Amino acid sequence: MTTPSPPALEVRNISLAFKGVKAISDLSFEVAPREICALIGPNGAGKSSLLNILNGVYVPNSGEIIFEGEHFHRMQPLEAARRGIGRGFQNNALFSGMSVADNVIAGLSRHARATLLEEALLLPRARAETRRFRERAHEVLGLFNLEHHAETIVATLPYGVQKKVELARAIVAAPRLLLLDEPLAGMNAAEKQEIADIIATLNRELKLTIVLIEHDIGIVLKLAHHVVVLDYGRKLADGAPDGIRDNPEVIAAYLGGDKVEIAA
Amino acid sequence: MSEIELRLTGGIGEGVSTRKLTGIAVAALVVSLPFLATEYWINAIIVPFLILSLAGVGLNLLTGYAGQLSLGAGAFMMVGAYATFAFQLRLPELPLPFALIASGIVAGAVGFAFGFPSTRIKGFYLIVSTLAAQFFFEWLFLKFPWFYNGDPSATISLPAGLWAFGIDLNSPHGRYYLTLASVALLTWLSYNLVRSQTGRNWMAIRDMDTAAAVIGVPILRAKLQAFAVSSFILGIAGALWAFGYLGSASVQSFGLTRSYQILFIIIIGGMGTIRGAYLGAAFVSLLPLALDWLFQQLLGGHADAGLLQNIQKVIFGILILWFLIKEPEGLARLLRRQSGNFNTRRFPRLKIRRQT
Amino acid sequence: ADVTQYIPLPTYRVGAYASSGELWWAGERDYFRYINEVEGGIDGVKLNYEEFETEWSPDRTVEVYERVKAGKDGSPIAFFFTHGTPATYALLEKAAADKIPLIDPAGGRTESIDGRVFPYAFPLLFSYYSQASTGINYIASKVGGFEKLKGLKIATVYHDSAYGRATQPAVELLAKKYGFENIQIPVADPGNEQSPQWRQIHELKPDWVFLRTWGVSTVVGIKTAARFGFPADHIIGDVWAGSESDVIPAGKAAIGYSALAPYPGGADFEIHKRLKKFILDAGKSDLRDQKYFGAVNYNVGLVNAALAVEALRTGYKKFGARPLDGEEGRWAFEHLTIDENRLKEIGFVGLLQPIQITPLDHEGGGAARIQSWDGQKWVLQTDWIKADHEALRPLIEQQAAAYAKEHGITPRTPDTETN
Amino acid sequence: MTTRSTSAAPVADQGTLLEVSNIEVVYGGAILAVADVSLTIGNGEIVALLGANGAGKSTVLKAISGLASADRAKVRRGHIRLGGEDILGLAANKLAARGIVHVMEGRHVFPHLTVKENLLTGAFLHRPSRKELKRQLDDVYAWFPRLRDKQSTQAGLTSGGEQQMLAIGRAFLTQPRLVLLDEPSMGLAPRIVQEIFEIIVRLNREKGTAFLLAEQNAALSLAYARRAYVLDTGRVALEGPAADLAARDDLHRIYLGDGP
Amino acid sequence: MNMFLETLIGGLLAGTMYSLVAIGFVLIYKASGVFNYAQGSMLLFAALTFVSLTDQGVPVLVALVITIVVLALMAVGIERLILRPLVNRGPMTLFMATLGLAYIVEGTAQGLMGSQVKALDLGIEDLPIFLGDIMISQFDLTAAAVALILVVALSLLFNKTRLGVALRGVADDTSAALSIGIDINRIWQIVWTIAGLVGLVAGLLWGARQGVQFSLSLVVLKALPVLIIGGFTSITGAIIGGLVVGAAESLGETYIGPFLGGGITPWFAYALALAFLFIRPAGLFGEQKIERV
Ligand SMILES: Nc1ncnc2c1ncn2[C@@H]1O[C@H](COP(=O)(O)OP(=O)(O)OP(=O)(O)O)[C@@H](O)[C@H]1O
Ligand SMILES: Nc1ncnc2c1ncn2[C@@H]1O[C@H](COP(=O)(O)OP(=O)(O)OP(=O)(O)O)[C@@H](O)[C@H]1O
Ligand SMILES: [Mg+2]
Ligand SMILES: [Mg+2]
Repeated sequence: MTTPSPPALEVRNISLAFKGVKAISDLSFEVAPREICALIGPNGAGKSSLLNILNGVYVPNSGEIIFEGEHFHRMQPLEAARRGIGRGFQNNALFSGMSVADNVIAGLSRHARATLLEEALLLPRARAETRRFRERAHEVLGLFNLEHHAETIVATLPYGVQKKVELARAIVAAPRLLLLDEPLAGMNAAEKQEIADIIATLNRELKLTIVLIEHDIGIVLKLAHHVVVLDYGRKLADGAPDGIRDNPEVIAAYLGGDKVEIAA
Repeated sequence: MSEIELRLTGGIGEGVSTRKLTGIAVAALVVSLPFLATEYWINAIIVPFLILSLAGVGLNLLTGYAGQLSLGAGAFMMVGAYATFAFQLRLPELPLPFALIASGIVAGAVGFAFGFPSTRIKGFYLIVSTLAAQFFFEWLFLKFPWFYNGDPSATISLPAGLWAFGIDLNSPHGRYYLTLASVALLTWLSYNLVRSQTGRNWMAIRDMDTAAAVIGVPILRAKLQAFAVSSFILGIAGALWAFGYLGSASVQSFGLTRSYQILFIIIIGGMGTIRGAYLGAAFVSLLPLALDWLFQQLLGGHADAGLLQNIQKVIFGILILWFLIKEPEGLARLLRRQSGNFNTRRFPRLKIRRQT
Repeated sequence: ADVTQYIPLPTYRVGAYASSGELWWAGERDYFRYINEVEGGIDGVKLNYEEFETEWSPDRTVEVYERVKAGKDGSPIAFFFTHGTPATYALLEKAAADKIPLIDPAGGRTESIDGRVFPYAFPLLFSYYSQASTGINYIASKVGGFEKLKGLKIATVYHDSAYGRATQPAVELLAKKYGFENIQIPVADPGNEQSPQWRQIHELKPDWVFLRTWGVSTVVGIKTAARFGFPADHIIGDVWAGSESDVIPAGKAAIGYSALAPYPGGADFEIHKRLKKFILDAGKSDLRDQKYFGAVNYNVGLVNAALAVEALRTGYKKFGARPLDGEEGRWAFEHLTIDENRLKEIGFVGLLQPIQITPLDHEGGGAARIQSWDGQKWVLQTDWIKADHEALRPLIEQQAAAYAKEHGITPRTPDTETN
Repeated sequence: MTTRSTSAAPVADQGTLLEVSNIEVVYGGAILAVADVSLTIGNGEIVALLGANGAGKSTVLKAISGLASADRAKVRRGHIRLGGEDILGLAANKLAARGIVHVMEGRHVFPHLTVKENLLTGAFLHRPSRKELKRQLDDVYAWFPRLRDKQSTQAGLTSGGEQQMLAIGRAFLTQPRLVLLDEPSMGLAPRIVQEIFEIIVRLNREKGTAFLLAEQNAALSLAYARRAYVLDTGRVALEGPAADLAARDDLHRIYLGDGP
Repeated sequence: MNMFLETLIGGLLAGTMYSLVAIGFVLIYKASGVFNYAQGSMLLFAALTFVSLTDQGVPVLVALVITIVVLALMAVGIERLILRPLVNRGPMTLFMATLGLAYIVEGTAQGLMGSQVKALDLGIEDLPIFLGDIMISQFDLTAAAVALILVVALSLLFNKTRLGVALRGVADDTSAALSIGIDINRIWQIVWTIAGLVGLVAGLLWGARQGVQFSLSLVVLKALPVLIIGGFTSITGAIIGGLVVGAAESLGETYIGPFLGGGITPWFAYALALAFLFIRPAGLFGEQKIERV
């Protein structure tokens, strides 16, 4: 699904090092609007770091990011959120002491307009906003069949459910670019399928551009329109899913040479 | 495709009407309290309890909700008290309620300023900022006579006593209602705030600030808001403590032990709950009295008084530990559990079924 | 049952000030017990005293006050010992409204000496201004007269608190009067590191140092002085820097250090003989360790208790031997007189100065002896040295008048009041 | 779907190593997570523990390893025996000394220690000599070369997969008799997952180490395990030889929701 | 200039007295992640035990041994009754628990041994010695030497021994430590005992300076800015922080104090610490908080 229109996101010559150790070296690739781009690669290849650069948690040593035509040398987390970049994390980064609904509503922060005083005094605008946010959150929770967990404190939920909550939080504010770090990890096959379906739906219906990291190659190949393979911070391969599985370099670095099928 | 079905065991939503009834009963009791309790109870127990609860609510916003550890509650209370004194002394036309609000704003501004380091410093290191506030204001309000109007003992007391719109509030009843009104109002505001988006922002920062930033929570603003609002409430609590309870105050009334006391209130009561502040305050105000009473009853005046005091102190320490061990989430949680409906039961859980 | 007079005692047996509190209340209780058990009470009225721990916190003292102000077991309270200047301040207006006298010997609010404005506050015995003045008078006697004060440098090293600063107006006044140079050096609480202060002393080379610290800041002050070579015998400690616990830990550095003693140390006074016989030897003392019998802080307790007992006695004479209420208590204190004769009768000669309190003068004494530390014990150097009341009185009246104005109080005119 | 069950036939000696009978586990005195679970692990056996999200797999492992108490959970009923001896209530570190090591879900490396120091903490248990220590470390580095590169990085800063390798390597260094592995494949690249399972099999063959694997990836763990238990809402719903279970597709349908 | 040097040197030396208190604190923080408010009370308790024994005529060495045994018992008790039941709880809870502990220790210490001030003479002559014109306190010099020895010994313990590595692991993640067989209980007992001993040393030196009594427990307030500047987790940081705070306080009181009316030491150190933290948010030597997403 390559379109002639300009890319939604372009990563240009990005390099990142920690205390002199290179995590990403001179990486460039493009993500077309409305495509699902999968980032795969061995552990420590720099995938999460790249997402962190894209929404401003890490500052690259060099290179630039072009998002919807605008150039950034560095992103600020808040700025990224404001521009519609949503994010799900590798280790669940939920607000563990809050309820599921509150977690999701927190994702709407940048749309909040009511002032502190209005909120404290329960003035109409604050009340309306609360109502709107709550409705929106329930809508999204509905998508994940999580309504009944709305008032549960997330820390007491099983890991798999937490993952879904996190996804819900990432999309509640209707982002234009969604960055997902291993959204399917720790789930069983059925759940993986369910989430994959949701991701596909989001991509299709909401016309969301998605960059995701995932190790379950079976699902990745079904879900993604475009795969970028990283190894030691370098781009190993970049292209349509079909070619990836048989790419010898990818097999050597990532998939493993054995014929054993890992995924169901 | 797949359908996810939820199975809920254990009732939620029972007893709403009983809760409403209890609420009304409590409200009635609270309003008519002065006519039921002795003057001693009002002056020496209920009024300070209410003020400590308010201070607990204030600190809870910052520490319990926004996760910013503060050992400077006393400092912000102090600012509130001294500001009220200054307003009443130098702007006598300003009615007391407005003076209180203005002092709260002054305290809030000070909290805002001392909150700035929180944008860089986290965790236990942050106590340096609030401790700096604590010691700085103790020094400031003692050093410069302007703050205490040159009084030789460096204490402050309201020149005209407590008056609001021509009503004399100096009697125990007057002070009770003044305190009650302020405390109830501010608690209500706090309650609204923590359930608003701002409150959610605070909790998000508390639970994981990097993630919060990434999903669009304005970290900087929310933290500073937490400092300001918390100090606003603490400031008013301080003013009430000075003039509604003690009658006059000096920096000692708001020393480090006060800060610890308030922190203690929210931890024992329950971090991140408004109710917890009240329960914690009740605990710290009543326990020493109860122990005192118990010892008087058990031993009369016959044992070595110094030893008894030390034993009391040990018992107090043991009780603190016992509570912490028994219920990490504080009295608020403990009580909820005792009141049934929370016993061994399964949490709502998922079951996945596949349609045939 | 006995007729009893209820006496609540806010105490501090634990916390930062416990070391003085423990002895203090031992003395106070021992004396009350002596009155009750040996003398059968005051004119037959037994004293019912009860302790309340406050850790010296004014807030908790206020709480105690609220708890006890209505009295107990049918006895009202005739007065309330605050046992702490901050507590006195916190209660000043409440007590005036409740008509309960606040008693705070050798502390309290200095201008409340003026009983016309402060009918219910009694900074008995030795106010802060008197403390300053007595110290200066002693220095004058050491240097050979008031004229010699001119040009001297007198430094006050003070605990940076309301207590520490309370003497400043008086010293300033006296500096003007006698022409000495007034140097004020603050020590921040708790004062366990004072090198900068004493290095300053070392540089400024004052002739005398008036040490107005308390708690550890006294010990550390004396030690640091020695380290910087400032002679201990040119340091005069204030009342609250003059007990054994202030000098023993300082070791050799404290030898020669002297202090104002409205409550002299020692166990050789007549009253000690009586107490030894009837209380200590009978195993009824509140002291845990008898070696502290006659310690300064123990004697503080004795003297304070005696003041209360004598005031009650005065009151019973007028109102009859029955529990007094606050208003009667005020009358009693305002007419308390303890002359040499009476001192002899109660066994306090040398330990307590002669006292005469009037509605115009709620202090009533204003003198102290000087004692100095010889490494083992306090040795009394002088008889009672009086403060310069004439010089101080106008300052006090002026401040009292300002207070009256600020609080809208019309001063009483006690002369016309019928007793 | 091709599965390989050939490599998964380690010969277990007779004798039971671990026996869990009828345990009930409650969190914080209030939340019932495991209602009634019994299972056994033979000496040198690889056993899989399956179940949907929240079925109680992790909780069972924590109950066995003694780490439940660190999460304010309590085993309220039942017994756990190691080699016939009751070990319920023993502290986790004592159990580690007896050979039970638990690789927890969510990695749990020591973030401020370097990768190497993390490994050392595992090796200290048996107080090896300096030379022995080095040999053991080299073993781990041979399994996970990535860790050698990262030796002196603080573990908290390494990538998710690196942390997972570290946690597993550290656990193996305690020279366990029984390893409780909670979601070992999570977040690992397919090649590494394969390698880990190869290592498991090797350790099992060479040293007779027994394994209890809690895995979401049923196909994978059934391929390597000898027997398996399936948990459903805190109870054992099914048990049997891994191969049999793998063959039953109603298992997938009912309890795991696996695709056909 | 001499005045300046003297002030500076005096301050530096005095600062090592603060370090002594801070070290005990660092130990505990490093090994159990507990912000130990009770360090001051433990210091009081240790010194009071020792002095009460010698006051009773117990020979110094015997008193020392008994005190050490008492401290070890206390450490075992703390581990059993507080740390063990509170394992894996948040840092705030543990902090509050140490507040409770402080009450217990203070109450016990004073209840058993009375609250009278006890003199303590360590036999260190406190007459100044002169380096040219500059006056230096012998006492402070001794204290500085003691602090230095402690720092070296404890740094070796932490960085060079197996126990040290294990200890740091325990503070990071108790569950993980347990899972691989680290006996956290024993480790805590050892660490709290060592912290008690460090407290004893600090308590004796401070006690010799100001008498052994309740206010000894307040010296922690001096140690806090030291810790903050040095970092909660660094022994070396504790000593350097102490030097910085000591020097700054001394110079500040002498050269800045007079412009502000004096008595600025209580907050000056904190203000300084704040400035330091702006530059390095985890103190000069402290470990940065690790948070990866
Ligand atoms: N620390 C905890 N506090 C409270 N409840 C918990 C805690 N840990 C787990 N639970 C609850 O116990 C039940 C079992 O959880 P457990 O983690 O054992 O499941 P699991 O089978 O390992 O699931 P997953 O596949 O998601 O890891 C769940 O309902 C969960 O909500
Ligand atoms: N904050 C940091 N400080 C130091 N090193 C870091 C930091 N973040 C990442 N690294 C290093 O950069 C490399 C890339 O890490 P990253 O988390 O991006 O890997 P990844 O591709 O996401 O791996 P995985 O699939 O295991 O999650 C790793 O070797 C890691 O150790
Ligand atoms: Mg990653
Ligand atoms: Mg699990």
